[in-house]
Amino acid sequence: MVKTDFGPPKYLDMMSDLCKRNYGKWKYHEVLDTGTLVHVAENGEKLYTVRSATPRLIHIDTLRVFCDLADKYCNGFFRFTSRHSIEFLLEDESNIEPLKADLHAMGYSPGGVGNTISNMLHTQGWIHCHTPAIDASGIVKAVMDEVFDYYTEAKLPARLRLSLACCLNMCGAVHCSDVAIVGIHRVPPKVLDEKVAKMCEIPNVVAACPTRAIRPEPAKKSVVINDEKCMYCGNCYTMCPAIPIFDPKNDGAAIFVGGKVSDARHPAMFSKLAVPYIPNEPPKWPTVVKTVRMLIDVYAKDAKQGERYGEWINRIGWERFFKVTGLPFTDKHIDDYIFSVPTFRSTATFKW
Amino acid sequence: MVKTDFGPPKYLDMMSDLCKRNYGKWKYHEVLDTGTLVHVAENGEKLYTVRSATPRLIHIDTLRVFCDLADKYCNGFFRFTSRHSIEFLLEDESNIEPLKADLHAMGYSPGGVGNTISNMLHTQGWIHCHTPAIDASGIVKAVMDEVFDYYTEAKLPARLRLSLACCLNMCGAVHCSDVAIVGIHRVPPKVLDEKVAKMCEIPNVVAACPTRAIRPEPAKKSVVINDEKCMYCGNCYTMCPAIPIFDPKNDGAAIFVGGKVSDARHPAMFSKLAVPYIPNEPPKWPTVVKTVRMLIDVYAKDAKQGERYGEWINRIGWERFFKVTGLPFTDKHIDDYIFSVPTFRSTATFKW
Amino acid sequence: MPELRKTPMLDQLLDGPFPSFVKEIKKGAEKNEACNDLLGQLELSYEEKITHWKHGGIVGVTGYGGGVIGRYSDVPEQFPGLTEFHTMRVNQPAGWFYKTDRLRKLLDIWEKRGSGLTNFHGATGDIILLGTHTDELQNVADDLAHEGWDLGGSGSDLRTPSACVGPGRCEWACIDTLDIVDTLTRRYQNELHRPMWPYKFKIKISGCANDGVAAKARADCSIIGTWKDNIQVNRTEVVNYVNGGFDIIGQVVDKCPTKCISYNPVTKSLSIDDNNCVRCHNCINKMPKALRQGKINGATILIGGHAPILQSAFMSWVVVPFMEMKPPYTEISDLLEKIWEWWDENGKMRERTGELIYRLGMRSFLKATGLPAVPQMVLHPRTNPFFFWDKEEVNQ
Amino acid sequence: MPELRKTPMLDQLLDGPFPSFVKEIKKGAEKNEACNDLLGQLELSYEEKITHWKHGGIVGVTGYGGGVIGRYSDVPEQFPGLTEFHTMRVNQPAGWFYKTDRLRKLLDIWEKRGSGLTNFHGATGDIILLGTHTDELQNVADDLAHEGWDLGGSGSDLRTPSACVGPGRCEWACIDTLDIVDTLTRRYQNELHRPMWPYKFKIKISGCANDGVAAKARADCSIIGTWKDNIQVNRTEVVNYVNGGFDIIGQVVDKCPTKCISYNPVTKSLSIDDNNCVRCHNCINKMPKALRQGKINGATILIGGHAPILQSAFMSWVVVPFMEMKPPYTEISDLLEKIWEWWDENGKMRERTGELIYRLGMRSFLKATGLPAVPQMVLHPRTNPFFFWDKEEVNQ
Ligand code: SRM
Ligand code: SRM
Ligand code: SRM
Ligand code: SRM
Ligand code: SF4
Ligand code: SF4
Ligand code: SF4
Ligand code: SF4
Ligand code: SF4
Ligand code: SF4
Ligand code: SF4
Ligand code: SF4
Repeated sequence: MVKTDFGPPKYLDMMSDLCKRNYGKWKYHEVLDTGTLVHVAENGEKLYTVRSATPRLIHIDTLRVFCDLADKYCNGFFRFTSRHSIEFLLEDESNIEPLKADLHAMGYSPGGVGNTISNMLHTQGWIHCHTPAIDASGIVKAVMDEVFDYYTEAKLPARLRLSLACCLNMCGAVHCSDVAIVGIHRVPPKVLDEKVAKMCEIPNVVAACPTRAIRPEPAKKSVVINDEKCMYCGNCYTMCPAIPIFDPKNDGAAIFVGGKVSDARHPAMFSKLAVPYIPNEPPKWPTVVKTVRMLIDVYAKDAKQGERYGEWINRIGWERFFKVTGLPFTDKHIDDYIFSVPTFRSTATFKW
Repeated sequence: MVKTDFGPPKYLDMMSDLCKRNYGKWKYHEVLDTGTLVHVAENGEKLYTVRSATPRLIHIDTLRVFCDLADKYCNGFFRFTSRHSIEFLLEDESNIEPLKADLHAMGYSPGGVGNTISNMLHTQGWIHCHTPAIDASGIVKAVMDEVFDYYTEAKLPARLRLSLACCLNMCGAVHCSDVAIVGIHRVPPKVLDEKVAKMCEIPNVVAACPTRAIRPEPAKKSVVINDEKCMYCGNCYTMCPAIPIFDPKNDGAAIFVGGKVSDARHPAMFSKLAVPYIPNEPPKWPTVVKTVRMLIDVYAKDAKQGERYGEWINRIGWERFFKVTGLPFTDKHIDDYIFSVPTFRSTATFKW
Repeated sequence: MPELRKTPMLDQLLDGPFPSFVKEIKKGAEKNEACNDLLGQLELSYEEKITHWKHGGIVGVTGYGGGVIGRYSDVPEQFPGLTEFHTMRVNQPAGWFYKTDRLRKLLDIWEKRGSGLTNFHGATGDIILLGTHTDELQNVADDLAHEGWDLGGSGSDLRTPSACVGPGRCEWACIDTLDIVDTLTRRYQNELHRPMWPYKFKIKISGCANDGVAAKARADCSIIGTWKDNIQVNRTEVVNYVNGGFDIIGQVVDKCPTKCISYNPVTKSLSIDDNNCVRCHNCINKMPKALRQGKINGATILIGGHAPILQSAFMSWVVVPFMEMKPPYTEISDLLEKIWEWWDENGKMRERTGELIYRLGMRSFLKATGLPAVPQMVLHPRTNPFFFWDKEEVNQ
Repeated sequence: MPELRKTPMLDQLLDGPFPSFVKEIKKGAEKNEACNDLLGQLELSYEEKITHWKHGGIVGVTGYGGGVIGRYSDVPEQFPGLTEFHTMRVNQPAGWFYKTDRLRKLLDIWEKRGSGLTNFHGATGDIILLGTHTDELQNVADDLAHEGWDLGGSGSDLRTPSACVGPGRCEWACIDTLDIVDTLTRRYQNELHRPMWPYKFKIKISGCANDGVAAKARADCSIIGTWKDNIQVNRTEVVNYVNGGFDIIGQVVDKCPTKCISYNPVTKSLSIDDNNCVRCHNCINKMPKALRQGKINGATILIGGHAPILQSAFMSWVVVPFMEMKPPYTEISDLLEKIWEWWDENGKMRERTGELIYRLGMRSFLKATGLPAVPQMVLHPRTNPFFFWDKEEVNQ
């Protein structure tokens, strides 16, 4: 019998002696450049970190190369970050440049530290999920190629967190990102009556719909969807594979902006809808890419030092945001879900 | 046949020549004292206003005395305000003091102008309504007697709007007042089955309940209330007199604070729950009165010049509000109705 | 006339600096039996801590569906004068201006045909005539009509619109609140007097963002005066304020919500970045002689306000950021009529306009009214991804 | 080994400065048929703009209810290597720290038994092993177990908890994020590996208000480090910052949300009114050498976060303003267990903890957990008057 329930490897077994020695005894850090940090411990010891974004979808051979580099420069220790960057942990300052050179040689550029765009959070997309409205990795690659200068150079007013989720399930913290791309559907799912009868629990399907758009159709042992009430969340499809919601002609991406999770200065905020829809344009999604670039450029130019994306918009106002970005404001931008009313402007104060 | 639908008297017929002449041509005003304003027109003409709170419930003989005073000092013109104060409109400055003396003699003190408590908005209560949980006029009288100094003396940081509604229907703008008293019930209504069967439309009664606490009881041609789900709004009683909700042992007043309707500085705000319940204590409601006095005194002492009640709390934080007032914070204060979630503190930032 | 009722509890509310409503009822009780009974019933309510009024049966006046609130005592044996004690709502003159001779006529009628008790005014704005018999209702209405006083609203109709004093006595009225309220009231007499909607509808008009009639909080349609151009600064008066010891930094500069005012203490000059001003009115409030609103005036139209029943209180929200308000006020009328039509068609019983918008979405409201979506309508765009697409918007 | 699939569209994503995922799949395709088919199917998705994955049937590993996501191609005829292409979730070490020798073992197993493709890491935090056959699942799990790697969560269970790097490499960790996540993960192996709840439950732990693991946004239970006493100011370092040209007014004083920092430019000294500090962490972020957190450390516990399905995204909200976080972390465990019990009893299928609280009210949650109501739980008290009273609270 194989053992079960023994848990993950102990983190201390994965840490260098220097890290263990100074565990919980770090004193301060300094940003050396957009790819390098140094942490100084109470006892004066220093730990250098070289960070690089990764595509997250990594082949084991690439991971082995990372291991080789860690063996060469870091006594065999490295880590990943909460945003899927890799961090090499060096004790010897003189190893920094050689490591960076090796990384560059394999196509990885250090970056993402300080007031930059760090690695772009994302999800499975067409690589592995059954519910996406857009791909994940392809859009991320196209976007990151375009905004790469913001990843390597510290020319933003504050850090900017980009992310992508390929459907409304929003795997990842996409709903609280500075700029987020979300896959959306735009037409109600199709009910395949015969398959529903065979594969699905009608009561569960009916209960799954948040807008009560689904009612049972007992005659067919299936369900009927009231198209007027459906807002294409795909939740019925999650419950019942016989109600596919895909539509290549209509699926695409929405863009949300202004979220954050840190409480620094302003408490964490949700991202808000900026662009309701951009069609899928594989392989390089030029419209999404252009829009994201524009959204970042405008912010980089207009925000004050230290202002995150949402803090900038709070200061100038959403009226102005739509003006300076040139994006159209539509009925889609006005909330009509459960918590809508508190988002309405119950004051005669606003900018023209 | 009597004429109908001819509308109210024309306002211009109710205005003095001076007012008509300067209609829309006022230049500025000055507050002369807490009971007196002067408005200066473009052409230099001046209109003096002497304001006094009224109990609003007024006998025609009192109104006739007002008419006499207006004839004596104002060429027969006066007005009421949106808060049921009376305003005498004088052209001759030398009439101000004699008018004030006459008002004092009849028990009316000028006040309510500038940074004071103006007249207290209120409703019918036990005088004329069929749904009140508390009286209106009696509490208003007791409260205004207690805080009268704030009405005649300008010793508040900003204006303070007091109001009262005798049930959750909240006739008046009670839900956006600096300090508001609201009549509440605390036990579910009783269903008088026989009367329901006779007097009420069951579907309407069922539909009236916002929390779906009511279901039909076809056997009795009546309804049943799920006590767990009832939050005592009284809406079913409004629809059906056979479901009385009164309970002298449990009815009483809640106090809300921090609302405003002007957009000056901070947009209009709803009032928020400060005290969930104080029992009815006629004739002078000492606990309500003491609590309101305390709420005002604390604000008067702690707020900065120019800060309305809600602006003061926004600055110090609700954590501090409950500390400085000594009021207990309870589960009642935490919203659990439709728009609750956005009122929860989704940030680790707060004061101890 | 029998003796005055004994009211030991109420009598405790006779003294004190604030004018006493008990004194007012007693004035009435001396000559009117119903008032005397009201004293008695109120004293009973004070003893028992409960109301003694019953649900009203429907009573009214010929040709009118609203304007009267039926009211019956539940202890008529004890207080026969209150067996029937209905309220009549009388439409006030715009801005609550009165000329004594006109008002005296109304008082005389009420002396003759009612309790003599009134509310000046009701919370909606009407003159409230408090308490008369069913068989006097028509007489009161007829007598009032004779003197030029018409009834207000009640039931599922347009309620008596009201407005702040505006140009009648305020330098800050960006719109002619009194003319607007008067015009709309006259235009919608049928809607006011004959209930025909899912529920009540209220209109309130304030001349500026100070919102002196609390329109945003308690009207389905709130009309708030504002301006489009720049605040007018009188430099001399600024200097006068400062020299007079006014705390211009603390009360004006620091309080500006968009921080768009700057003040130079050396030159004692104040300047406003009007482009970022949201017209909150604070700076003008604080320095009325030095600052004046712009000259291109109009109104912001907000929709949806009402008290907490059923879905929580709503404050009205922006649907038209700027509307010119010139007689004959066609644009606002067009909008109101479109709203009423849509609400009438889609509203459930006792569903206020704001609640219908909540249920069907602004999208549906905008389509019905033909208004364009603009960012001024929201504090921020939606945070959820659950938005709808029309059939015409998607690829078939 | 057949030729590499032709992928003209995907090939356009090979160049450019950002590392290419296509290159990674191609690496795999050279030695693994499934990877080659993945290239092909992805190219097909790019052509047709649609996914080609089907809903998973339930697959798994003996003794475990979660940890595997079943996945099947809907065009297996074209891409036989993808007929079954399941994902395995492997529990990462706390803080995502790796020693190369341990990691290489895992990579070798995945080379032998899977596609060789991975995610380092999944959005929840697991190591994701991307794609293997049904009949390899048990083998992978066994081999992993042999090398000390256990599975993560999936389905209606506790998901793999995660934490920021914390004391491992950050001076701002107010709590031992790594020890906490490790302890809780080991303690709740049964909850992690055997789905038994109404829906998923996530725990995320950040050492300070910067929330480096985005806990508030994406965990049902978010644990955020904080302190109770005063920020420690190093006066010399303050002077160094200022002398170095740091904009202390613009970046620190003006940005303090409660305006509780003051700076004296003459003495170059900074002082903090800690009584009004809300511990947002900005000033410390900006001057890490000069300012340090207080010394009385613990955590704020927030509950309810999740993504938009079904009722909109929730961010977790405060339920315990301050909890000491000392091993063995009994207090947080007690709380978690009470929450799970209540949720398990009351939650509907696919109802997250936050949604249940929304439906039943904080009142009900507080009663179940025994936590006291405190003002720190809300941004402001309720605005509506619709609150409930327990039977015991009212007069019978
Ligand atoms: C390594 C990592 C923690 C981990 O466990 O993996 C980390 C590490 C550090 N963070 Fe972070 N943060 C990390 C994710 C985050 C996240 C989560 C996220 O991005 O999804 C946040 C919240 C972001 C948000 O609000 O949306 C986060 C918000 C911050 C902040 C607050 C930023 C702000 O002003 O809003 C700081 C403080 C600062 O930079 O001034 C900070 C500061 C830091 C410091 C300086 C802390 C320290 O003293 O070591 C570290 C280096 C920062 C840098 O990159 O310049 N870290 N940090 C994460 C790196 C992710 C990456 O690959 O880029
Ligand atoms: C007479 C009246 C209008 C009417 O049509 O009847 C009126 C008249 C004036 N108001 Fe008002 N307001 C009147 C109700 C209101 C209301 C509505 C209410 O109280 O229900 C508000 C909104 C209150 C709120 O926000 O809750 C209101 C908010 C203001 C403000 C903004 C106050 C603030 O800073 O929030 C000002 C400006 C100021 O005082 O600085 C103002 C200023 C003024 C000025 C100075 C306007 C002027 O230049 O004539 C008038 C004298 C004010 C005074 O009393 O000091 N008036 N004013 C109302 C008097 C009611 C009463 O009996 O007290
Ligand atoms: C008389 C008056 C109170 C007063 O003492 O001034 C009043 C009295 C009543 N109101 Fe009101 N409302 C009065 C102004 C208001 C206001 C304020 C306003 O209009 O500016 C509101 C809040 C704004 C709003 O409309 O939402 C108001 C919100 C309500 C509501 C709750 C509506 C809601 O959507 O939440 C009800 C309940 C109902 O309609 O069934 C209500 C119902 C009632 C009824 C008819 C009771 C009922 O359930 O049938 C009361 C009759 C009392 C009586 O016997 O005279 N009354 N009511 C006010 C009308 C006087 C007038 O015409 O001038
Ligand atoms: C693999 C992963 C995305 C990734 O590429 O990293 C993922 C993939 C899926 N998620 Fe997720 N979620 C993943 C992290 C998240 C996160 C982020 C987190 O955990 O920090 C969220 C947001 C936080 C939250 O839990 O709310 C998330 C919110 C969802 C939801 C919506 C839940 C909600 O309450 O709104 C669903 C829908 C559902 O459960 O039916 C979902 C469902 C799914 C399913 C199982 C699709 C489904 O409907 O059955 C996806 C399987 C894809 C596949 O074939 O591999 N996934 N999912 C992440 C797990 C990797 C890991 O274990 O490390
Ligand atoms: S966001 Fe949606 S499509 Fe993308 S991985 Fe998550 S569940 Fe799948
Ligand atoms: S997609 Fe969502 S809204 Fe539409 S029917 Fe399915 S569950 Fe309901
Ligand atoms: S608040 Fe309630 S009890 Fe008071 S008058 Fe209005 S409806 Fe009647
Ligand atoms: S009082 Fe309100 S909540 Fe209670 S049963 Fe009646 S309508 Fe429903
Ligand atoms: S709302 Fe404005 S215009 Fe009307 S009275 Fe008040 S200050 Fe004057
Ligand atoms: S009106 Fe308000 S926003 Fe405009 S300048 Fe004055 S204070 Fe600032
Ligand atoms: S959340 Fe705080 S403690 Fe954790 S890594 Fe980020 S800055 Fe450090
Ligand atoms: S932690 Fe935040 S609130 Fe506290 S002093 Fe620093 S900036 Fe101000």
